[in-house]
Amino acid sequence: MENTNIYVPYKMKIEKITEEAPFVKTFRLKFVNEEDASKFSFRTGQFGEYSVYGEGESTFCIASAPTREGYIECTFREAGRVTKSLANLDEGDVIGFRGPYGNIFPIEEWKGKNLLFIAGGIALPPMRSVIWNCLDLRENFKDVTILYGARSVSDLVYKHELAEWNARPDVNLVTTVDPGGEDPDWKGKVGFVPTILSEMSPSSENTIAIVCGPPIMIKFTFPVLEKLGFTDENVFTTLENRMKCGFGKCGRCNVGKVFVCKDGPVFTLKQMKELPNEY
Amino acid sequence: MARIGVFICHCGENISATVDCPKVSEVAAKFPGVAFSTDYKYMCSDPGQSLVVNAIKEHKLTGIVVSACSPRMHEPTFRRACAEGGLNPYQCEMANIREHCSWVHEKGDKTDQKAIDIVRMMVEKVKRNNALLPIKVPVTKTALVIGGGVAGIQAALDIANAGHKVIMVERDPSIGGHMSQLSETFPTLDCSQCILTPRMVEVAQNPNIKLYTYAEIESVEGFVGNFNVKIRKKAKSVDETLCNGCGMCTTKCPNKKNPNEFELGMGNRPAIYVPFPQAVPNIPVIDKTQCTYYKNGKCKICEKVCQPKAIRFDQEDEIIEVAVGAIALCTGFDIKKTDFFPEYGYGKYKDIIDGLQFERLASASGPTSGEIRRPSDGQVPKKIVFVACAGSRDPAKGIEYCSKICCMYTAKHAILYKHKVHDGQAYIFYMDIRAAGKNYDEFTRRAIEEDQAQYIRGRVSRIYERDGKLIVVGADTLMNAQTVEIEADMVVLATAGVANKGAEELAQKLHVSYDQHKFFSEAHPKLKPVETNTAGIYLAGACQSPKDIPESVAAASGVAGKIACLFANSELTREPLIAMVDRQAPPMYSSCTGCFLCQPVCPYNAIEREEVKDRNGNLVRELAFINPGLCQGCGTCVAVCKSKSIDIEGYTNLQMYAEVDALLNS
Amino acid sequence: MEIINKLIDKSALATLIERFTKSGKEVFAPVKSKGISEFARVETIQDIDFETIATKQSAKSLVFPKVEKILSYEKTFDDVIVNNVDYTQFPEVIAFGNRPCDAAGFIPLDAIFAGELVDEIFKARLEKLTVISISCKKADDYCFCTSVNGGPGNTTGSDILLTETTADEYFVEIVTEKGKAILDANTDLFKDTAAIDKTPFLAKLEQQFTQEVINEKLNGIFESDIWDKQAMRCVGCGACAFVCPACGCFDIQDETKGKNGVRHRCWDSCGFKIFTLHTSGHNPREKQAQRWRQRIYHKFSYQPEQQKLFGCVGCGRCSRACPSDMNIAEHLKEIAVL
Amino acid sequence: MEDIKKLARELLADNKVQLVLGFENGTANRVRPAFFTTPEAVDKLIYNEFCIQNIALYLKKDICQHAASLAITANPNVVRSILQLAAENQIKEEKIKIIGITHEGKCVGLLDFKAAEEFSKTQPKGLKDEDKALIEKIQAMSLEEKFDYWVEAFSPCIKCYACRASCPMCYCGKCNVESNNPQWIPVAPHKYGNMEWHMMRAMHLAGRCINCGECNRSCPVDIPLNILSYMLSDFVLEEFESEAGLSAVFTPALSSYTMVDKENFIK
Repeated sequence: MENTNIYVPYKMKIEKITEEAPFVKTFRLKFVNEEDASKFSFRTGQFGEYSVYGEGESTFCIASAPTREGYIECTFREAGRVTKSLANLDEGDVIGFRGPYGNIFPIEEWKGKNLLFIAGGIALPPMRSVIWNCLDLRENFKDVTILYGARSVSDLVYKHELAEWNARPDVNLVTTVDPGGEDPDWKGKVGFVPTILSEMSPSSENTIAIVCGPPIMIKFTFPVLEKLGFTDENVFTTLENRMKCGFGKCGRCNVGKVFVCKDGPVFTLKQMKELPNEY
Repeated sequence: MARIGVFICHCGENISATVDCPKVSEVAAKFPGVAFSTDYKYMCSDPGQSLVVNAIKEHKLTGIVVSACSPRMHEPTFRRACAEGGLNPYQCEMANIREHCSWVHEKGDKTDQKAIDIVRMMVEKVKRNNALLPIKVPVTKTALVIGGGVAGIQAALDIANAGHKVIMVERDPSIGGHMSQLSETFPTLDCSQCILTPRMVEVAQNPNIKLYTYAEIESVEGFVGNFNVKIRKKAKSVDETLCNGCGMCTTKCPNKKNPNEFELGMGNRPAIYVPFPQAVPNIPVIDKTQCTYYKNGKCKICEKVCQPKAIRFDQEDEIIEVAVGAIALCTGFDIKKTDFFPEYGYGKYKDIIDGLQFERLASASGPTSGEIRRPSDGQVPKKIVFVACAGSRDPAKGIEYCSKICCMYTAKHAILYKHKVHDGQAYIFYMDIRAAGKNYDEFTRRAIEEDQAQYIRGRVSRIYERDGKLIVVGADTLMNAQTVEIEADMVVLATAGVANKGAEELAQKLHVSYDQHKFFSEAHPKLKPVETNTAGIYLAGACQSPKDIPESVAAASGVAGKIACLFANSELTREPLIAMVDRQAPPMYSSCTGCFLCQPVCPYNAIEREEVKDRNGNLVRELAFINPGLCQGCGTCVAVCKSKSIDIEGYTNLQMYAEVDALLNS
Repeated sequence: MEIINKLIDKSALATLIERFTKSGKEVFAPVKSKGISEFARVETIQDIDFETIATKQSAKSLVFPKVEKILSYEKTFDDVIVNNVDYTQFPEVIAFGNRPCDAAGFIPLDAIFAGELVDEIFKARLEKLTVISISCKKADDYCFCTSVNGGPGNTTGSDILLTETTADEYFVEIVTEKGKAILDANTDLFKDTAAIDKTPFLAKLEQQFTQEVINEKLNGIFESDIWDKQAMRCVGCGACAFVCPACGCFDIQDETKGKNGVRHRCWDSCGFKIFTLHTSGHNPREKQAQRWRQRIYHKFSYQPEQQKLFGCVGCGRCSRACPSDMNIAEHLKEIAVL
Repeated sequence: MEDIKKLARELLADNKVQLVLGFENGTANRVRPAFFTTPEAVDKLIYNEFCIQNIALYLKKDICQHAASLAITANPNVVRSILQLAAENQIKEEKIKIIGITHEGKCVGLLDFKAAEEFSKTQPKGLKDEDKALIEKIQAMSLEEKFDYWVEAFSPCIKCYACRASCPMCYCGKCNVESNNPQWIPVAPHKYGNMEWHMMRAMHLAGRCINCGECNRSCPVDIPLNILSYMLSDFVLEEFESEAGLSAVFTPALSSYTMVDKENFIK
C-alpha cells in the first residue's frame, strides 16, 4: 500500500550531534530511505515534527539551510518529555520526521535589499536557516547584519558559526550577552538586544528586519525598529505555539483565524498586528 | 547521548558460581545506550576499579552500572571510581545480582535471566540519573545536652573539653540524675556521690557549659547543624543571680512535711528546698504546689529571712531560645512502680520497697544515714528478701525485656546489707544471674560466697503479711519447684527499668523514633548505636534502654565524639539524595497545590511552607518546601503527593518508572 | 444529484436493515440502554430507539472515533519499523436513524480532515459510511438547528433522509449517489411517490438568530467582556467538545509495551487548559474565558473564513451535556443582539 | 429562600463581601451557578431542591480567587466541601462567609468554620435509593466480578474529564494524567486508559471525597463514579474512622498513621 497516511513520519538517522550550550543540542539528520530523500525538499522558515517512538512528537524549525542539501538539522533545548528523550539519543539512532510544514521567509522578494537579523537565545535556529540561505546566495543581497544575544556566554548557540560569520568581511555580526552573563574572555557587547539595537541604530532604508527571540525580547525590539523607521511589512518574525499535527487539523496552535502551523510560522509585523493577542 | 558502561562482577565465585557472568555481560552490551560491557572476577579490587575508571575515559561513558553486591556494600567504592573517571559520582548505579540473585537462586537460565533483568533495570535508571552535588549545611557549633544525669554530664564535659559550647537542660532543680541517689556502685563499691559530685561541680564551673536546671524543652525546630530550641525555664521563685545558697530559707520554711522526691518519699522536705546537699546548682526552688504563700497567700517567711533578697514570688516561666548544631539526648530512665503487682503487696505493706529506695536506705546521706532500717517501724530487718525480675522479662504481665542492671544491683544490695547488718540473712529470688561484664560475675559470686546471700532460682508468687512478718512465697526451680516460704522483715523488689516519663512527648518534639516501650531508638542497633534517625540528634545512657553507669558514660563519650566530629567543620556535607518540590519559572511556579497533606507524613519534619510572592511582594502561592538539611530522602512524601510534585533526587519518578518499565516490557 | 423521492413502510425498513447486516455492513443506530440513548451496533430494527430527540453523544465517532490508531511501530536494537494503518480494510458502515443535525455534522468534520493535506484515515471511514437519517418530529429546549441553517428535515450530510408521514410509512429522500446505490440494490422495498411537503411532519423550531449575524458580530467583540461573563460558570471540562458532532480537535499520544507501540489520535478539547500550554509554562489561552471565546470563534468565525462553512449544527448536545448550564444557544442569542 | 436573599443582599450592601456565589434560573428549566456582585442583582438569586450542583468548585476558580471576600449559599455538600478545602489549605476562613442551608432547604444563617463543623455533623450524607441498591449489588460481587463490572462501567468514558472539572476536591493545577514525564496514566480513552484514570482518581479521593455525587451528575456518559467514591469513603470510615468534610482540620486516613490503624490488609 502506498503511504499516504499523513501521520507517518520519514525515517531519519542521526548523523551528527553537536552540543551547542547547556541542554541545547543540534542533530544533523539524514533520510534512511533514498526515495524519501529524493522526494523531499523544503524552504527556509519551515518546520517539522520530530518523533521519538514511544514518547511522542515535538515541533522544531528546520535549522539548516535549503541550500545545504542532503541533510536537515534541528536544534532543541531539553524541556519536556520528547526533547529529553531526544537528548538521550546517540549518533546512529533512528527518529521520525514529518514535514516540511508551514510557510516560508520570502527571500526571493528580498533581493537587492539589506538584511538585518535580530535573534535572541534559543531562537537563533530558525534564523540560522535563513542566514545561511541568504549567505549562500550572498550576491542577491546588499549589507547583511546579524545581531545575536543570549543570557550568558555559555548560552550562545552555534559558537563555531558565529566565529565564521565574524570572520567574513561581508557579514556584520554583533553579539551580546545580558548584563552579568559575560565571562572574562568575552569580546562581544554586554546589554539586552533592544538596547544594543538602539545603539547600533541601523538604517531602515531598503532593509528587511528578521526578528526571532523570546516574547519579552520581541516585545521590546519592535518599538525600536519602528523608531528606526522600519515599516511593518519589512519586519518578519516567527511565532511558536503548542502543536500536535503540524498541518492545521488538531486545533491548538491557532492565533485567531490563522494556524501557526499552516499559515505561519513566519509573519510580518503587519500580519502580527492584525492578530489577536493569543500567542 | 547515553553511553552506559556495565561492569559485571563475579565476586570470586559468589556470583559467578550461580550466574553466567560473561553471558550477562554479553546480553547487556546489546541494551540500547550501553556503550561498554565487561565482567571481572573482583570489581571492587584495585584492578577492578581501574577497569571502571579506564572504561569511563576510554569509552566516554556517561554513566555506569556496577552489577555486583548490595549498594550498602560497595556503592561508595564505585561512586568514587566513577568520580575518578571524571563523571559525577551519582552517575553510578549498583545492580545487585548477589543478594538479589546469585545468593538466593540455583544456577540456571532463569537465574541468568533475572540477573539480566536487574542489569537492564539499572541501565534504564542510570540513563535518567542527574549529576548531583553534595549539600553543604552550615553548622552552629553549640551542643544541647538534654538531661543532667551521669550520661549528660559526661557528654557535656567531653564536648566542652573539645572546645565547643554546650547548653545543658535538666528537668529537676539539680543535675546528678539517678546516680546521685545511689549509695555505692557495683562492682567496685565506690561511693556513688563521691565519684559523681566532682563531675557535677565541673559542669557548673566549665566556662563552655551553660546550665539550665528546672527547665524543659518546649520545642525543637530546624535540622542538623541548625536547630532552634525553645527552653522553658520554670520559675524557681528564686533569683539565681542573687542567691548565695546559704540555706536560711529552707531551714526557716515552716512547711516542712512534704514528701521528699529525692528520698523517694522516705523522708520530708520543706516547700522551698534544695533536693540534696550536694546539689548543683546549690540554689533552692519553691514548690508552688506546696508553698503556703502560693496556696493561701500568706507566709513569705523565706523572703523575710533571705539576706540577699533573692526570693521572687512573681517570677514567671521563662522561654529561652537557643541555636544549637547538635543535640545529645540523655534523659535517662525510671523504674516501674510495682503497683501492677498487687500480689506482691506493694503499697499495702510499707516494708516492701523498690531498689532505688533501698539505695537511699543504704546511702550515708539517706533518710537513715546509711543504716538499713525498715520504713514501717525503723527496725533493722534481720531477714530480707530481694526479688529480681520484678516486672522484667515478663511478657505476660510486665515487660518482655531484661532490665539489665537488676542482677548486679541486687547482688550489691545483698552485699551492702550484709556489711551493715552482720547477723542478717539476704535471700534473692532470681531467674538467671546475668552478670556479663568486667568483674561482674566475680561480684555476684562474692555476694554468694563471702556475704552468704542465698540465691533461690525461682519466682515469687505472692507476698503477704502474717504476724508482723512478710511471708514471701515462691518456687525453687532447682529443688523440683518446691514451694519456698520465707518469713521476711523486709522485701526489696528489683522493679523493671522503664522509659522516663515524658519520653514519648519529647521524642515527638524532637522527631526521633522510639520503640514500643518508649525508649528512644538508635539509627542502627550495631553500627549506629548512638545516632538517632534524625541527623544531628544523638542518644546516650538509659533513655535508649536500661544501662549501667559505665555503659552510659561510654555512650556519652561516644556521643561527644560524634558531636565533636560534626563540629570539626564549619559546614557539613550531606548526600544529595533528598526530596525536591517541583519548581518552575512563572507563570507556573510549581505544580504543587499547597495542600500540605505531605506535612504529617514526613518523619523528619522536613516539609515547610514556602510563600511565593510576585514582584510587588503579593502572596501568589503557598508551596511545600523540603528542607534539605532535614530531609533524609525516605520518599514518603512522594507517595502521598497527588499532583506528583515531589521527586527524590537519585530516585526520581522517572527513574523508578523506567526501572519498572524495563522489567515489565522487556 | 437531484433528490429522488420514494416511500418505504416499516416492515420494508426492517428488511432493509436485515439486508445490510447480512451483507456484512455494520449498522449503527440510536440504542437505549440504562435510560440513555447512544449510537451502537444493531442487528435488527427492534434494537433501534426511534424516539430519542438526540443521543447523548453525536454520530461523529463513526468516522472520528474517540481513540484511533494512526500508526504502529516496533523498535529493534538499532532501528524502528513503522507500520501504517490499513485503512483500505475499514468495514462498510451504515449510520441509521440519526437526526439531520448529526448528518450535517459530518460536513464541517470533513472540512477539517480534508484540506490541503488529506487525512486518509478519516477519509476512508467517511467514504465507507452511508448516512440514513430520520427527520425530527420533536425538538426540545436545547435544539436550535433552524438558527444555524439546518432544520428538522434538512438533508445536508445525509445520503438518505426518512420522514415519518404515517404510523407505518416514511417519506424517503435519496440525496446522494451512495443513497441511490442503496435504492438500486433494494428497489423492491421502495414505493414511488411524488415530492411531499414534509413541513406538517416536522418539529416546529423557531429561529432565534442567524449564523451570519453571529459571524458579523464576532468581528468586533474579541476583546469584549462578554466572554468573561459567559464563561464565568464554565467548569472547564471537555464534555461540550466531546459530544459535539462538529468538533474535530485531537491529541496524538504514543503508547508502548515492550518493543511495540501504537500512536493514537484521541479527542481533545479547546476547553482544557493544557490544550495550548507551552512547555515553558506560557499559555496563549490561559483563562477559561479565552478558551470559551476560542470555541465560539472557531465555529462561527474561523471556520467560515477558512472552510466557508460553520462549525455548529444546532443539535444542542453541548448544552445538554454541560454540568453548569452553559447553553450555547442562549449565549449566541446574547451575541446576536450585542 | 427569602431569608437567603435577604442575607446575601445585606452582605453585599454592607460591603461585607464582594461576591455572592449562588444559583439562578437557567435555561430549559434548569438552575445554574451564578455570581452576584450587587444587592440588586440578588433579586435573581434562587435556592430550591434543584440547586444540587456543588458550587464549592468555584471557590478555586479565578473569579473567587480574585475576590477579596465572598459569600456562598451552601447546602450540606457545599459546607462539607468548604471544610475539606480548608483542611487542605485551599481556602481561608477569613475570606469566606457560609450561608448554611439544610438538606430540606432551610437557611440556618451565616456559619463560621466552627459552626459549619457542627452543621456538617448534623446533616447526613444523602444517598439515593438506587445508589444504595447498586452498592449492595457491587458488594455482593466476587473480586473478579467487581473488576469486570468496573471495566465495563468505565468503557464508555470519553475522557472529557467532566468528573474532574466538576469536583471541588480535584483542584490540582496539573493533574496526574497531565504529568507525562513519566506518563503515569494513558491519555487515550481506551480500556486501560479509562481504567487507570478512574482508579487513580478514586484513590486520590479516597478519604477526601465528600460524596456530593457531582462526578456522576456531570458525567455525559453516566458512569456511576459517585458509587466508587462512596464505597471508598465508607471503607475509610470503617477502617480508619476518618471522614472527610466534617472538620477544617483534617489529616486524610491515607496519608497518616496511628497506632490503632488496622493492618488486616497485610495478608
